[in-house]
Amino acid sequence: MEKETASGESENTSASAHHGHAEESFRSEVRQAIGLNPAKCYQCGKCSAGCPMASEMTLMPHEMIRLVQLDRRDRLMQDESMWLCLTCETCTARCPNGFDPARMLDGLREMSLRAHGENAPRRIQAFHSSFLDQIRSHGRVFEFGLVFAYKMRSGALFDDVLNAPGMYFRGKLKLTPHTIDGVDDVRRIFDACMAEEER
Amino acid sequence: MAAKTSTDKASFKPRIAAFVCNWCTYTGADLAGTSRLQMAPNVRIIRLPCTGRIDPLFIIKAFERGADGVIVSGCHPADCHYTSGNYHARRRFAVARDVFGFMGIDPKRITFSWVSASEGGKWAEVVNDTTARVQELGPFSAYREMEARV
Amino acid sequence: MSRIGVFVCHCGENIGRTVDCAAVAQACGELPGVVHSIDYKYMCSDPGQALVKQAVAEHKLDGVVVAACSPHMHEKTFRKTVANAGINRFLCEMANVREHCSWIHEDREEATQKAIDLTRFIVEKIKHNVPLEPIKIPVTRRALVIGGGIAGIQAALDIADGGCEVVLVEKEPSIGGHMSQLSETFPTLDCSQCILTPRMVEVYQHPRIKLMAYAEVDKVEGYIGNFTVTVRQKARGVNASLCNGCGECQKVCPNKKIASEFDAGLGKRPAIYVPFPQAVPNIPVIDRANCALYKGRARNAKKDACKKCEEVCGRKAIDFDQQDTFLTEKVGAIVVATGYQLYNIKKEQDKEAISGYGEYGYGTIPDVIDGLQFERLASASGPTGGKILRPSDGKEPKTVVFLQCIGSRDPAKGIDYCSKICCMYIAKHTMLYHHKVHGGQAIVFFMDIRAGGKGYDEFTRRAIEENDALYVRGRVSKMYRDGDVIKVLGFDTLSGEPMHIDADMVVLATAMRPQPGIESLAQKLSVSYDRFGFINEAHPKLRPVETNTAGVYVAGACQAPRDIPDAVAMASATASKILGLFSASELEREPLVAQVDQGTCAGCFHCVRVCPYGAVEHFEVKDRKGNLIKTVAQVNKGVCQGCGTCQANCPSKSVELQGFTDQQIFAAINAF
Amino acid sequence: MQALQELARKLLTDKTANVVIGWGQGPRGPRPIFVTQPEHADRLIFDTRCVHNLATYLNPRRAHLVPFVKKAVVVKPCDARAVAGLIRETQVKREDVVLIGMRCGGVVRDSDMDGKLTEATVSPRCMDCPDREPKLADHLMGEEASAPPKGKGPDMIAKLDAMSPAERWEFWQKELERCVRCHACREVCPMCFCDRCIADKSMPQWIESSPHPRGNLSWQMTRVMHMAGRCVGCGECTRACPVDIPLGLILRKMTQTVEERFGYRVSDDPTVPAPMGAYRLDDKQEFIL
Amino acid sequence: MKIGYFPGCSLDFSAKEFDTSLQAVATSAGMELEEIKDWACCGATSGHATNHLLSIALPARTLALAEEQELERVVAPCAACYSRLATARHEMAEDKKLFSKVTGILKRDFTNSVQVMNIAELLRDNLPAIKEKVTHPLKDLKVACYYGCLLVRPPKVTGFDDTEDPSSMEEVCRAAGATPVKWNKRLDCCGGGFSLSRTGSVIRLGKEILEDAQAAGAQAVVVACPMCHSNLDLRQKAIAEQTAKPLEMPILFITQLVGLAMGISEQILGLNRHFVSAQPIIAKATVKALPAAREEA
Repeated sequence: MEKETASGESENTSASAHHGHAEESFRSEVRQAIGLNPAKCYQCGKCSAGCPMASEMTLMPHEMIRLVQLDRRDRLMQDESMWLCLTCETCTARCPNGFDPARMLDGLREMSLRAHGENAPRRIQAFHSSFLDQIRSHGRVFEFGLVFAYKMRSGALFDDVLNAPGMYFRGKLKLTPHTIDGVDDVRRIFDACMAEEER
Repeated sequence: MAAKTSTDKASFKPRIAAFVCNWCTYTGADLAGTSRLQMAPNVRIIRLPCTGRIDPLFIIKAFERGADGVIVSGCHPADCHYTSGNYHARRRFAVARDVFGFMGIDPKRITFSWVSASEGGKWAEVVNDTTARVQELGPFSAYREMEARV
Repeated sequence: MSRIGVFVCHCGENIGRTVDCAAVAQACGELPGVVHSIDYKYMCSDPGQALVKQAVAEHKLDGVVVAACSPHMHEKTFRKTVANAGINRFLCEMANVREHCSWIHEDREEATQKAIDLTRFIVEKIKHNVPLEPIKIPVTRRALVIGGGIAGIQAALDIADGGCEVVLVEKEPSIGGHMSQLSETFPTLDCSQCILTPRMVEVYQHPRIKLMAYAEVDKVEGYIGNFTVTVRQKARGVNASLCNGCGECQKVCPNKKIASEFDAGLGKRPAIYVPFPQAVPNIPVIDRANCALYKGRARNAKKDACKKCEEVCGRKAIDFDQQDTFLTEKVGAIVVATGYQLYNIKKEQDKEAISGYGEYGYGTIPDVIDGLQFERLASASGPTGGKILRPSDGKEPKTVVFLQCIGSRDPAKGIDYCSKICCMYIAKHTMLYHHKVHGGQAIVFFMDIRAGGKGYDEFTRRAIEENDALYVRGRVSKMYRDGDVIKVLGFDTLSGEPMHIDADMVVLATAMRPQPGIESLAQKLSVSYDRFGFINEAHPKLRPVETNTAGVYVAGACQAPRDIPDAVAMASATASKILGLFSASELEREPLVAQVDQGTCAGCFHCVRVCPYGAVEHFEVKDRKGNLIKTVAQVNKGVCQGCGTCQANCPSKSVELQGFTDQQIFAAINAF
Repeated sequence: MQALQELARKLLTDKTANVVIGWGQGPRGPRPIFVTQPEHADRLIFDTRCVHNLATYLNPRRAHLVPFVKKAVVVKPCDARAVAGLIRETQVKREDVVLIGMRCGGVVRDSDMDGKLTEATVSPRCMDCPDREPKLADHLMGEEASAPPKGKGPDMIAKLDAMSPAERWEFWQKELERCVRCHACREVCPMCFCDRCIADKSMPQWIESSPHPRGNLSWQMTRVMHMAGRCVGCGECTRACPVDIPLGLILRKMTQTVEERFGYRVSDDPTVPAPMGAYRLDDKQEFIL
Repeated sequence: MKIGYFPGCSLDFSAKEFDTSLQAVATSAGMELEEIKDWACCGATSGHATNHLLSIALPARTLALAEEQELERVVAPCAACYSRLATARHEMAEDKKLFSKVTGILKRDFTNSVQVMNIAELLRDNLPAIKEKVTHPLKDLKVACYYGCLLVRPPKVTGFDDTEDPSSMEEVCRAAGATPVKWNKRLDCCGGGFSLSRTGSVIRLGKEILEDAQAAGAQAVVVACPMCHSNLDLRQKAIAEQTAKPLEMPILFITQLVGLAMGISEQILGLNRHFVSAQPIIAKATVKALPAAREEA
């Protein structure tokens, strides 16, 4: 069984070539970028046991950390599971060994974006981009604009249409954006952070 | 005091005396050896049973005898082989450090550290850091210049 | 001292590769006082040692400096060599040019210079060495054992059988410890009480064992071979010499609703009680916190509320006015065998660093029990007569979930270590459960199965293969009560499947922790303990049952989590150490102790304040007529361990630590 | 003053004390006197010029006073702190001394000055002194005293602290090169009671005995270390120094360190344990790697 | 003492009723809230899911603004905003390098000295003042206090209450006269930021939570987060499609519940803005017509 998986996956050869070169391995890259030691995870699975999204993930939280430990970058980065994290922090709160799985997944998503990874589900990525665009252009999130932009990006044009009139009626959607005075300040922060992360 | 040129500084080889306890730091230094951790060759260890035995006079005498820096090191709190020698030493050195500093001995020339028997790596760091720091400060020529003053 | 020999060792290539040993020997040969200086390939080899011996004789050496490895490695060797050559072994010292020089430097010139310096320091130091003779101390051939669990029982029996007297102090009313609570024992599944009770009786009847149950160590003074221990005998409220253990008092006691400690809270006992029928000694105690008479007296009630036990006692053994008494015992060695308690998952903890399990309800969910409670359920002498019935409603649980590593291997809760015995006893529990509850399913959540030990792995495999225990690899994230069941949210990391189980009962394998109060006992004994409170052994490998205070030994779970075979082995080891110690009427100690110059001592007694061992005493100097001249410090050589803290604190330098005198250190620094 | 004399007379008459150590008029202001006869009790005086710390005469090193056994001493608050120190270090038995405490609002710098207390004349030792009367006393006399005038001049400790180590070194070298190693600082100190001072020890000789800057520096550093947590702040060493080395400065610095780190202020209660020779598990150790 | 107020984007509009009810309750109980001028979005999940530095820098700007207004404490009613602000504060306090990087980006004098509070913490800390103003105790009203994730997790960032066994919301509800029920899902996640992008997950999680609350006998669920609110309220219709019968579980902001007990009008509290009607609660709470004076609150 083990043998089957080993021969079945092409990246294994390249990945195992990394073993023994801790300086340039994926796990050391992750450690460098995120500031967490992946070896700290002793694979008890408590994170996966408590994860509200585990039933929808193809890779469980502890498995994602395991793949980091094994330097299986490709296998991990091709999978969408990391994008299903709700950042509810249950894993981190309960981790017996003081690891921070939630932060690790945050960092992995960031690494995936930087590498222009394709693993993010379109809708989730669309949502994040739309959300950040809102902040960038107004300093705050303008919800109607967010929903509109998100729908354009995600292609989920007809979801939730039924709720829109209800929201509008209850005064829950505003049609015009408010832009803060310090929006330039915010944009500068955006640019600086993007530039810093690129380095 | 004579201004030192950069070549002076580079050719200057600090001489550093280390007063260490037998049980933790001396053994930690042994471990650094068995682990072949390379470190600066400037430190000379003098072994005492415990930091509790280390008298501030030792530090004064080492400087008098031409040391450019001094390391004092022993067991971490709660790990003292003799249960409390290091706690007494800690108070003693806290006062000595202030008094010596007040009289003009740069506290940067004296390193106090806790290095356990398992911390060979930490010992190497203490040695290298202290050597680098003293190298930066230059020779402790003040004592030698005292002769000229009289 | 003026005739010093220097012996520079190459240690094969180890030193010679980076240090020019010949140059070191030559440089040292030029030092004043050095009459002989050579280098050799392997100084510690037989020919090397012969060279030293030969040189001592030939050159009439009165000091030998060996520049080689760490003194921790070969100081003993070379001191023995010079002793064989006829000079005092304290006239030999080592310069560490291997660990502290050749192994950590590459530059040959620098390393050689450093080796010369290090050797020169020692040459200068040794000029002030003096011959020292070992210290002889008389020995009281009698031992104190603290704790009457299986470790304490074993140690006491072994020492007593070896011909020496033993005082066994147990804080509970009976000896037996946690082992007496167990149902069966792994990996043989023999009945715990069946193997323990005979040993308890043996202790009771042994002519050389003085058993003090319901007693605690109050004070310890003295030193190896010569301890004086004060023991507090707690008041039982029952005159032990009159009581015949008939048990009538327990029957008439009106308050029978007190949670039984022996049954881990699952059973009840009266206010006057023996913990269990096989108790040794079989003498009841009155639980004053729960007895109506004492409660009334505490409220200053005019009349005693109840004296039923006194009325029924035919031997007139009940003594309500009995007070704690203090007894002094002289012993030569002490065994600490205070055992363990179990971690609990409650919100309130006795240590700040330790926290409970909120995700498992902080101990508020009914039918979540710990390992000792399961032992009582499974025990024929237990509250259910050996039937596995859950505490809340007495139903037989059809699904029991066992969780391993609760509070152990869990740094987030404050305990990092592996509790060691849980893997085994949980496997045993699943077997007992399988035998007793037909159709029941045991599910074990584990991280690793640690079954190192004779017959241990076979045992856990048997639980899995033949007793149908389902082992699930993973920790449980959350547990809560839902109606009649306990929802257990776990995950099997082997299959990647969530494991959401409706359990009828949950057993937590909670971590072993040292007994409460261990720190204060350790302080009385001057032994050190780790941050969890476990007693530190003198060396983790080579001196596992000694402590850093000479004459104090450690056995069983107060040193680290231990199972019964470990605890017994340690106990026998302490006994063997102690019998060895007691084999001579005097013992010898390294003479590296402090010595006071009474002529210059001003009697400020700073030394008394700093001495970690209480080794410095007041001494009255008198003239011939007996008039007091002055009071000065004096070091008790038996107690002094040679740390030298007194010397550093002595303003007039009137106390000297032998082997590290001011003269010696001064000379070494002066050579800088 | 009358009350003091009467008390002394009484103590000597009923043999409560065999000697009263106090101040009497000398050729250049008050000086220590030892009254052994009741009829001489009227020689005792007390005013702001009584600067000496008489506790030094309880010190067993003063062999000529040892035979008196029961001694009465007139003490200011700083003197009382020294007596407490001597009791704490078992040099004096409490029951052997009768302490006549004097309320004190400060003294002048030296006994040969006129006794007027001003900003210019007040002794530096009195500036930080919080005590207006000794608590360790069997008898208390004198008028309620107000706080001494604040002295003038820069805060030398702060000034030195602000310097670089090299500048501090220069400062002390300039001061210490005057030292003639007369050891007056030691002789006058009530807390220096060793039979054989470390400075006089020759095997080994940690501290060079000739007046050389090297030994001078070692001597002062060692002296201050020995005074850690013990110095009562009476300033006698500074007053006694024939070449005016500001010895009190180092001691004040050390006292500050001891107070900041160990929360200890030297006390005239002999039952308060001294800070050196004691420790707390959580003593600050920020300077230790 | 003045408390800084960071409403966050949701309270700015879609959860306006959280804002109005909080303002009304605060005024009534004598808490002085001062809005941080020109605050920007905290970055929310999208920030920290994609750019760590940004997820610290955006909240840091807000905290810096609060410092400029000389505020010592800031309350962020939205649990997500609270989490972002508190996390930023915590990480910068722990990691000096990060702190200096952020101050470099902000180009403001910033010492990271502002305390961050959430709404449950604020109300709990002001319980005596609130109790004093309760005029219409919500007797017999059984409520399920829903903490969700970010109020109490992760413990090293939040720390105002027990992570696994919190009690502050229950204490506040009890002060309002209501009876908190014991239930099991009060710490489970509602699906948070996936409201738009992964609605299916939100519905699944919401269903589990609401069913558990109902089984425990709750008549309403009390929340302290606009995202939780929208996921449980707005999505309830979709959830109901998967249940045997409609849940009809009113979802109240904790400030609305306290407001009701204080006799503040339902218009001000914005109870009409919910998808699932809170009328049964209001009726049960026997809150009658309210005096006009309250309207000004």
